[in-house]
Amino acid sequence: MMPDTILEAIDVTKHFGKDAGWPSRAPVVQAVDGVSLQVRRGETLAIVGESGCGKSTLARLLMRLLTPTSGEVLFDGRQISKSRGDELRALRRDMQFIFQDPFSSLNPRMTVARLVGEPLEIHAPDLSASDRRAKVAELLQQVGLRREHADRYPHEFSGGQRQRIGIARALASGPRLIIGDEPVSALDVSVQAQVINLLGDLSRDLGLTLVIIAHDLGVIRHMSDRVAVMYLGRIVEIGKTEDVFSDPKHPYTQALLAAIPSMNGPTADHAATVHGEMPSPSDPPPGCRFHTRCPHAQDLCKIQTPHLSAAQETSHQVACHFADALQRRIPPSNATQKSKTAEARFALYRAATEGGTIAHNTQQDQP
Amino acid sequence: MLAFLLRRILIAIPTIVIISIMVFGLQHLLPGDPLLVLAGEERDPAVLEALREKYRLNDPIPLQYLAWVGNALQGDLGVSLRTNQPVTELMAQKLPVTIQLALMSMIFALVIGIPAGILSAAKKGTATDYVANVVALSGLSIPNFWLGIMLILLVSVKWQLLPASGYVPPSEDLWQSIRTMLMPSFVLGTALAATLMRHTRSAMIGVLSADYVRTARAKGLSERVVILKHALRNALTPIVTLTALLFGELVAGAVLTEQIFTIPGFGKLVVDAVFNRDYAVVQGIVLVTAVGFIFMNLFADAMYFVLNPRLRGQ
Amino acid sequence: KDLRIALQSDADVLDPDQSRTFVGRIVYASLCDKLVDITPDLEIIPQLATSWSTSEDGTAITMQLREGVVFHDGTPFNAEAVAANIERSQTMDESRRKSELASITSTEVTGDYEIVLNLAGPDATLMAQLADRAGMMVSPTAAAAAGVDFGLNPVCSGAFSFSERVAQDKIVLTKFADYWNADAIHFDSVTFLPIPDTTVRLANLQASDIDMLERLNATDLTQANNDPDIIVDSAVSLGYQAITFNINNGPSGDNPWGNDKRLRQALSYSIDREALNQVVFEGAFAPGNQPFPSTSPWYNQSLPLEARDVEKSKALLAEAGFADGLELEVQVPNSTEPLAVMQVVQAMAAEAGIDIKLTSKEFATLLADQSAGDYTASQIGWSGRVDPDGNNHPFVTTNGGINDSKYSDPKMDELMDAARVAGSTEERKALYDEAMTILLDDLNRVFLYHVNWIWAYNSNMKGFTPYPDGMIRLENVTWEE
Amino acid sequence: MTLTDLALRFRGQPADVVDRVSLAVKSGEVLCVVGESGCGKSVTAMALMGLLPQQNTVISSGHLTVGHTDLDLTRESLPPSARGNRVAMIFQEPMTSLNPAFRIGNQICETIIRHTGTNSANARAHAKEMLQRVGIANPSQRLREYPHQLSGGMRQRVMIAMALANNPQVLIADEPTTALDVTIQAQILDLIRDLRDETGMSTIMITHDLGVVAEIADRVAVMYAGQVVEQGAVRDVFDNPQHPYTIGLMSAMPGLGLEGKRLAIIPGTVPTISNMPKGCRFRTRCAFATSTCQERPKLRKIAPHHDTACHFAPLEAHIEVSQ
Amino acid sequence: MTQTATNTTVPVDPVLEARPENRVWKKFRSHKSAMVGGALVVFFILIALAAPIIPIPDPAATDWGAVRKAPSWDHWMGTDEIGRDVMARLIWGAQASLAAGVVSVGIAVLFGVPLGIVAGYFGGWTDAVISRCTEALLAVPFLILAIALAAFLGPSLSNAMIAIGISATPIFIRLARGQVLSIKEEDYVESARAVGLPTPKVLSRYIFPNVLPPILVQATLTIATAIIAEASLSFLGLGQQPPAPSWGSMLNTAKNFLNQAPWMAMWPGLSIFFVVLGFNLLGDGLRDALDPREH
Ligand SMILES: Nc1ncnc2c1ncn2[C@@H]1O[C@H](COP(=O)(O)OP(=O)(O)OP(=O)(O)O)[C@@H](O)[C@H]1O
Ligand SMILES: Nc1ncnc2c1ncn2[C@@H]1O[C@H](COP(=O)(O)OP(=O)(O)OP(=O)(O)O)[C@@H](O)[C@H]1O
Ligand SMILES: [Mg+2]
Ligand SMILES: [Mg+2]
Repeated sequence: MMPDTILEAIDVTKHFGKDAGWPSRAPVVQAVDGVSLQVRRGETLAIVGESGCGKSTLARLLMRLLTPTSGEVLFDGRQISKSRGDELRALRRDMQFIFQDPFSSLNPRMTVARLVGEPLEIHAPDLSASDRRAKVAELLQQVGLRREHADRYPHEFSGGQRQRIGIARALASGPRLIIGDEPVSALDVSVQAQVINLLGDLSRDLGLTLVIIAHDLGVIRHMSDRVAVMYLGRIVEIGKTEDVFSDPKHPYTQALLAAIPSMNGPTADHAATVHGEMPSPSDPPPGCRFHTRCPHAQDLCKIQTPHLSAAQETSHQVACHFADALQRRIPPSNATQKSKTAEARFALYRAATEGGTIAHNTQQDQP
Repeated sequence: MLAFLLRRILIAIPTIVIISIMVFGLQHLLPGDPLLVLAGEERDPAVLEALREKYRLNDPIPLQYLAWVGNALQGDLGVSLRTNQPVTELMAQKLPVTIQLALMSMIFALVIGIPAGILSAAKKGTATDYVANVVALSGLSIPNFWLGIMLILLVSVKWQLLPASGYVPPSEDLWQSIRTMLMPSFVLGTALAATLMRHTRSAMIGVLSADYVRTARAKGLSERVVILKHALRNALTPIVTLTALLFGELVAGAVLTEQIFTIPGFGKLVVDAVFNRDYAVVQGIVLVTAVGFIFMNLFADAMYFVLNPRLRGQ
Repeated sequence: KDLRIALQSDADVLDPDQSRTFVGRIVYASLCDKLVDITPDLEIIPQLATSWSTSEDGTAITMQLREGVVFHDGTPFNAEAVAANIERSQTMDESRRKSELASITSTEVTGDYEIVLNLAGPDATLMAQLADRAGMMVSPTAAAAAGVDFGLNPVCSGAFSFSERVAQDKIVLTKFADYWNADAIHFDSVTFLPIPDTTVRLANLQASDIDMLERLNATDLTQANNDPDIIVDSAVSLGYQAITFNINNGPSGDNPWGNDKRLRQALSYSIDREALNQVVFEGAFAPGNQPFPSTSPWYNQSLPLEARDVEKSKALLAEAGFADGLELEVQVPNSTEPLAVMQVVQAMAAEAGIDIKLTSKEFATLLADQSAGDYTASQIGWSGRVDPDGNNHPFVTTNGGINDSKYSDPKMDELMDAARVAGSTEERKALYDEAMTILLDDLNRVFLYHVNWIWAYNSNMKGFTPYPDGMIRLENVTWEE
Repeated sequence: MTLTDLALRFRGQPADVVDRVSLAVKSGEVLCVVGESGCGKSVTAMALMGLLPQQNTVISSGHLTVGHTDLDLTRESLPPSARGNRVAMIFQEPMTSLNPAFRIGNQICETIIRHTGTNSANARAHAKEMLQRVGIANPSQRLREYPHQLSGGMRQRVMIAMALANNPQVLIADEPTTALDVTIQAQILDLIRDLRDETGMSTIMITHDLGVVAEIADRVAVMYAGQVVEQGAVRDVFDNPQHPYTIGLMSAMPGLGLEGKRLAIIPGTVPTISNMPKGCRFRTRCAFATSTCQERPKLRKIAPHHDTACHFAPLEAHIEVSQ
Repeated sequence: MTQTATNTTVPVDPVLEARPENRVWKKFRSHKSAMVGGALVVFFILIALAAPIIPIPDPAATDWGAVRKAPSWDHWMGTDEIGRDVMARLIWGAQASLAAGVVSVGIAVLFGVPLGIVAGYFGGWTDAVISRCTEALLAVPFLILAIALAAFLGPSLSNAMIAIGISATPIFIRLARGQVLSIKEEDYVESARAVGLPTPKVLSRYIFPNVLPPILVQATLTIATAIIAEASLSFLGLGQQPPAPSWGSMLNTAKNFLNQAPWMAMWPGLSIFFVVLGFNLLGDGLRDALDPREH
């Protein structure tokens, strides 16, 4: 294990519905199937994939909110997949979770002060009530809310503000690692930007490790240091964000990137997008799980499961039998071509929103 | 679906066992010695002893229970202490009555409840909706026994329109049979109609705001088709399920109404049996109605499956 | 014409030997003939027995039986049948008639239509017993075949034969063509319908859904009388309603009310029975202070109903050491009439300083508690027997079967036993008169009133005779449209 | 199709949810409407279709022209005979927009029979053809299936087939791909594009993804809080965004705005309907706002195919920012 | 003209919506029928509470001279079968009837909700046992169960309350269990676990308060049912003991005098009707007001 690894998953598997038993015939859902990955201290790792591919399940396994069917999760080198009691409490202090839906993840009947104060109450029981209040106020300020907000209820806030409350709550216990399950997907672009900035600031200022789940590739590219691509319960590619985006090796990653609508007008290369849809995780295809949609699938893919292998340098791994043999596609250029005018406007806008002094030109004031 | 039903039946078995224990235990906890009532005014001790022996009331209760269960499994629920009639026979006599009453009440309930529910959902927030709701709630709020008495007073005594009570089997005189059942089934039906109306209404309101109803409108279908085809078909599932459950309740739930209209159904039988400490009858009826209720539940679940294409395939 | 009669409740098993309900007896009146019958004045008259004589020592009764009588199944009625019947009543495990016929030691068939009943000793009450269920003759063949289940399909020799029963719904009897007295019967069938609610019963009569009802509510009398299509008839019953005290029945009997008769007398004085009757029954019933109504030949006229005397009541309480009054818990069946009665009594007694607490119980529980001695006082009645013995002996003798008071007085035992064997009516009357003096002093039962049987029927029905036993006898009753 | 000056509010609300919105789409053209959640996109679309609940909607002005039909929306709405016929609509949620109780075939045939009066055999044949056209394999079997047996992408295709069954002149698509994965989204966008090329229908597509706009639109209208703040040919708007809101929206998109670790943001949140600012509704969040903005800016031409509703457009000409 | 605007980090939305309590109240208030229902209930509660201080005759005082007298100036609602003032009895009877409703539902809630929460949250065997028993109880018709229990316990008002309470318990077990099953899947409950909150606190802070609103609604509706049930039991003589009045026992007596004294049945009948209607309307209003979907 590399010394700077804070969280590691070794061959983690989660199958739902195993224990239902006869005569129920609910199929077993292979939500996560043999996933291994390492999260390094201080980095931001993104997990990306289509809906239902097991991202949330993986995140919950890493958090020990779910018990894996098999495999192990190690936090700071300690086995956590079976921990309970005090051990689990300690773990909860070091590792926190941010939920996707800011509307449903806050108890509607608790004030912000209680919501944010709760982790303190558990993890710092010695704190006096007034100290706790002070700490809550501090946390609120940290996420861009005001201390007066402490006495309000979640529904009194907008989506972005609620997500901030969720973040403040996650920060309260002073964790070293935060896992976010689509922390910005439910937010509008303008608000999403606020939260992304906040998460970025926090990870930088507090030295937090972040595991972010998202399906918006733009967001991921912006936020993360490394990215793992999941398909049907397995990781198919993992590597530095830049490497994955500029040189996707797995046909699925390539398809995913090709499918992002381009800001430069209609995508020329429609053929690159895959056809059909992800098979059901309760009945996954044998062999390489992507072979049903893969344009390059060969007979081997239907039989043998490819494993993550180091491709070139260790930091970029891919699970494809033919990753090297594949004709390297020119990765879709995601660099958006922007007009000069637009660039200028953006600069002006950013300057204005970031505290610049604005002078209105009086002569032309009347339109 | 078969697997599902099988599972439900398996789950029902412990429930039925619990019911049988409960029914048996409760019955034996009841104060009052049935034999004192049975022995006649003179309460001859010799008679008491003979009867006690005959009905095995001297055995320990668990033994009595086992004997009862053993016989029950063979379809023998014992004989009424009061009339010596076999309980199964008694119930066979009452069942058609009860079912006729339940059916007629259900018809009242359905004919009133569902259209009213649809109407008030379609006109949500209007005076129609408001009135329908208050009327429905009134139906729920009037005690059945009071309404029954008032109806007898008015319809039978004052206007002499319908017979005040009694029961005529349909095989004997269909028209008279319906006439005698009219008031009691109306009394029972109003409360059910209220329940049905309110469930129909809320199911319809839920369904009317569903995306697929919007789709149906976007297709240019007329409001009538939208409501009666697209919305109602989906609202129907909970309604049918509810109807099955209500029917199950009706079979044994008409206690006071049967009492007042002197309808010889299950409800009357069981209340009289409780008061007369007619053990075998109480046990038999409660067991049978409870099992019936469980099967109505099962039936409701099955209906749910049948009506739900989403589940049907499984 | 099918005669439809509404009963207050459903009859129990239709086997005269097993049956115990009052309404059951009403059904038998049409279904099963008895050896003897009574007149409205309680005289014993022939029915299936045409005549009878008692031996000098009173230990044998010889009966001549009616000839040409057949049971509904065609079995001929004869002395053998009577013997079989008596044996059945005495020996069947489930028989409720054992004690009623206890005095018969054996029977002798002395001819086709003559039978001798041998008795253990003189029994003045026996003939009256034979005028009721104990004297009902069932078909011996049918009884032997059906055993305990005879009641499911009873076969007797009465005016009507059993055709159908739906529990709690109806009992249908059809005219028996071979009935010995068929000419007196004018209905093709009788249907008995249990309709427990009195209001509904009357409503049914008014709506002509039924032709006759028994036990009309006293408070409905005015209404029924005002209806030109309805005729009301009544007869004072043989029974009584009383408050029974626990004198010595288990530990609960050891309380002031059980120990001191003055308290019981005080209660009796505090009650205005006339007012009670007026308030609860609109004056339709008969106030009472003895086990028989004042109209009965057995009534002790020298002990008339005394007027209410609150002062005396208070004085008695004070004498007993309860000048400030005391509490009395009375259990009462949870139905309307007893509750109303007891609430009125409660209000009356309160004026004398007696604080009555009512505990209403379901009848089954009340009875069990009463017989177990788990009570202080209990409001309960007795439907009454033709013979005065039935209203007294079991209640007041030390070993009386239903002496729930556990009242015991040697003198009383002696008087009661003597009255059983006494030869003449006058002799018996004297014994009972004496017993009454003791009874009304000890007051293990405080008598309140006597029910009036009230029948209401369609005015088309003619020739109905009210009997104090509350039965409906259909001989010579006709229907005229 | 042309919509002019649509203004509507819901009963009991103090301000118009849709405030004088005008949209126009020529035949064969794709118009995209973008804007944040709650800005009135769907309400506008529903108003076009005449699908808003009548009891609690007050339309105070608005005029709709579809082909040769003129409608005064304050008094009338699109008649049912035109819905699903000349104007068709598809919705965001393919999972719930099909009636779970009826077979696919039934649901498609229903709209065909409703508007063409043909017999069911013909309708079935036509339905099959439509399914083929939207790229569903094995159409005759699919017709017999229930919605739950289809995947999301497949259902959205069925919705499209249903919408296109009667050759509408205008297709209104309310976020047709938001609920779908990117790979499926790409397939659906392809499909819409192909169908538009084939049939020449006009399309109004509602979305909040600027990527989708760039991918498919000819023209774009940017809405904010019930008002159209900018509208024009897609390249014009993207290359030369005029309204501060458009600029903010674009620069807040990761990878679109200025490079750098921090994204530009639009401060604050959308005002709720109960405290809608007067004049320019964006002024509470606009860094450049002055008292001038209390007056409502008109949508005015900036370039031949480009309108904006900002007093200060073009920004450079009016405003200087110094650090 | 030059104007300066500086923007610090993140401006805050100044607008505050009402607090949930206020909003619930507001929504409730706008619900006309619920207000009518609430008013009815409050009216009857006030009357019941004020019974000792209202100048009415003793409800047990009999008057032989005024038996079953029609409503008059002396007796506004007439007198009953032994000359007691019907109005006085009605007012005192309100205590019994309301108490029967409230207490029995209280019993049902007290037993049902914890059992339901435990069954729903822990699942497994606990759930299986509780659920089977609940089903068994549910399968026995409500009134029959109540009658049997009341007969077992002996007729009295408090026993009737217990009997009704026990009979109504399974409804609450079921409701609470179902509610917990859905609530425990909510993100905020998972968030509590993620934060490391111990199970008892999760139950008391997260599950219980969120189970409560539907329970509250069900409780008001069940109070309505319980009042009728008490009346039914009293009607069968298993409820309030004489001479203390309850509406049900008044009706039980009155049914024998329908022809001669219809007022005896009319007033308690109407009272039951109105108070039950009140609770039903109230429950309905609460349901709407507490329904998070419409927020
Ligand atoms: N508790 C559960 N029981 C049974 N199946 C489950 C459960 N949780 C998740 N699944 C199934 O596991 C699979 C993976 O789910 P998961 O939520 O991890 O996907 P996801 O990648 O997070 O998807 P999304 O992007 O939609 O959030 C899905 O098919 C889902 O239906
Ligand atoms: N029937 C209605 N009654 C009252 N308000 C409504 C109704 N329908 C929509 N609204 C409100 O109107 C506003 C505009 O809603 P609309 O659905 O048009 O937004 P949208 O732009 O489509 O957002 P999204 O991107 O989330 O779909 C919202 O504030 C919404 O709450
Ligand atoms: Mg997820
Ligand atoms: Mg929308």
